[in-house]
Amino acid sequence: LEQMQVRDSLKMYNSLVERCFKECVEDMRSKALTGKEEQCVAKCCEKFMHVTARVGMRFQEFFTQMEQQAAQQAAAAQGGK
Amino acid sequence: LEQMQVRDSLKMYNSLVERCFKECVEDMRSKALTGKEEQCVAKCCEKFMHVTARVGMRFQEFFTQMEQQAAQQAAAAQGGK
Amino acid sequence: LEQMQVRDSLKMYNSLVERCFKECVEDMRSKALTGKEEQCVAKCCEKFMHVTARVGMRFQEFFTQMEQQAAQQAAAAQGGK
Amino acid sequence: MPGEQPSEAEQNAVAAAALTMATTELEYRVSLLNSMVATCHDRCAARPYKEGALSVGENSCIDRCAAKYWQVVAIVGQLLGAQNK
Amino acid sequence: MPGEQPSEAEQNAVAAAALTMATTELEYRVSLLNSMVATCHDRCAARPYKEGALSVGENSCIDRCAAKYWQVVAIVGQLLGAQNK
Amino acid sequence: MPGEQPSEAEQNAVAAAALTMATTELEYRVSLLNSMVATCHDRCAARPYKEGALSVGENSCIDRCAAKYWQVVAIVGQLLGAQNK
Repeated sequence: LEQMQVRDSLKMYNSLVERCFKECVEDMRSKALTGKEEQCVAKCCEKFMHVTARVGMRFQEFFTQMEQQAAQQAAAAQGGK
Repeated sequence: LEQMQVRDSLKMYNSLVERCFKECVEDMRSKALTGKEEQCVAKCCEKFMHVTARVGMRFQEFFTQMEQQAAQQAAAAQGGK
Repeated sequence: LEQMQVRDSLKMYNSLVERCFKECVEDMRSKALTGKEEQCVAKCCEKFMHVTARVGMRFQEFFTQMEQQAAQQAAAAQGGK
Repeated sequence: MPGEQPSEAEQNAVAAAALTMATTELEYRVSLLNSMVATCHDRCAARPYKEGALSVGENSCIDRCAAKYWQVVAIVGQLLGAQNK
Repeated sequence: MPGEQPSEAEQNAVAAAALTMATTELEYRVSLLNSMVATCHDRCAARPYKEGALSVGENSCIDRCAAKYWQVVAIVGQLLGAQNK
Repeated sequence: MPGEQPSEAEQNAVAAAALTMATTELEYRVSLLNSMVATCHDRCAARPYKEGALSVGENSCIDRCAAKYWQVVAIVGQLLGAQNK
């Protein structure tokens, strides 16, 4: 299970690199990132982490709510017997 | 093996959700899907299941044919001995 | 581990097919690839293998260099004791 | 027979099956979360990236995006479920 | 030595290797089918989606898409095979 | 206690953990290589494909693409690492 977590975070790392490269690196005429590209990559990455945090929060809320509803329905079904 | 099937169908479920969201959900100014978006998602999903069925049929035919050819070639090779 | 290699190469095979289909196959009015499409697929595939070889070379260089640096730093740390 | 204890082997098999199911469920949630994050980032992060923090507009866009995503999950789930019966 | 029976351990190893190969082959087919479905849906499903069912035109588009997909599989397979030798 | 030998079970556990780590590391490198190849192919391979070989221009484009890719890997790694602390 811990192994799975490490794997997931490496996968996320890879996909974040790919995304920010694609969104930020524009020209292939130099071997080094331009200042603009570098800043774009940093902001892309930060922004993505913030989106992850926010979506994760909503995600958690949703599943918590769903489990509460399931528990209430189970309780109601028991009470109805 | 059964475990693999469950995993594949969950993966397919996820990718179908992502596809139909991307193709159908247009504006982010409301919290609820519009009627148009909702219909689009339903049709996108149905259409995709029909495409899956049709491609799956062709896929099955192809592999059956390939295996028959392999069997015939094996028989011919045996006969040639 | 060998199993992993087989799986990786089949995955690469699949993604190469998908890429070259998308880049080369243009019209769906015939059941057979046109000569132009066929040539495009062959070149797409060859080109991709060359890109893979070149990127792989740079990749190897990079990791070799990184490991050398790590070894030097370890040696320097030992020497500083 | 009621009241009889399951053997140790049976208990182990049940525990293994439960662990497998929990792992599959977890994988599913992780992959769902990842698609939601990627999709809502695509839709809501303002380009070109001016800063790393989220603006008020981006935050509410993400909340709506997540809400709509759940609705799509529900519709697709219903249709796939209907087909499987 | 001909006629000699393989030991039980050898038989188990052979069976395990066969299962592994079959699993890999199955995974390959599932992933090939998934790419075909996704690609042919992209190419052939008429947008905007007016109905869930496939029209005659969509159906024949899918058949041609699948036929062409197999040809690409064959060409790429040949070229990759040639390189590996 | 210094000088004491670890038991066989302990040695096996350490070996298994090392193998798991090595496998994960390898998977990570393979997937990183695959994204680099796909991204640099997208960026550098001239379309329409006129020949299978790489031109001089394509080769140097790939070298620069790989160099820039490593820099992005480093920046993202640093920012993710900083956040985890």
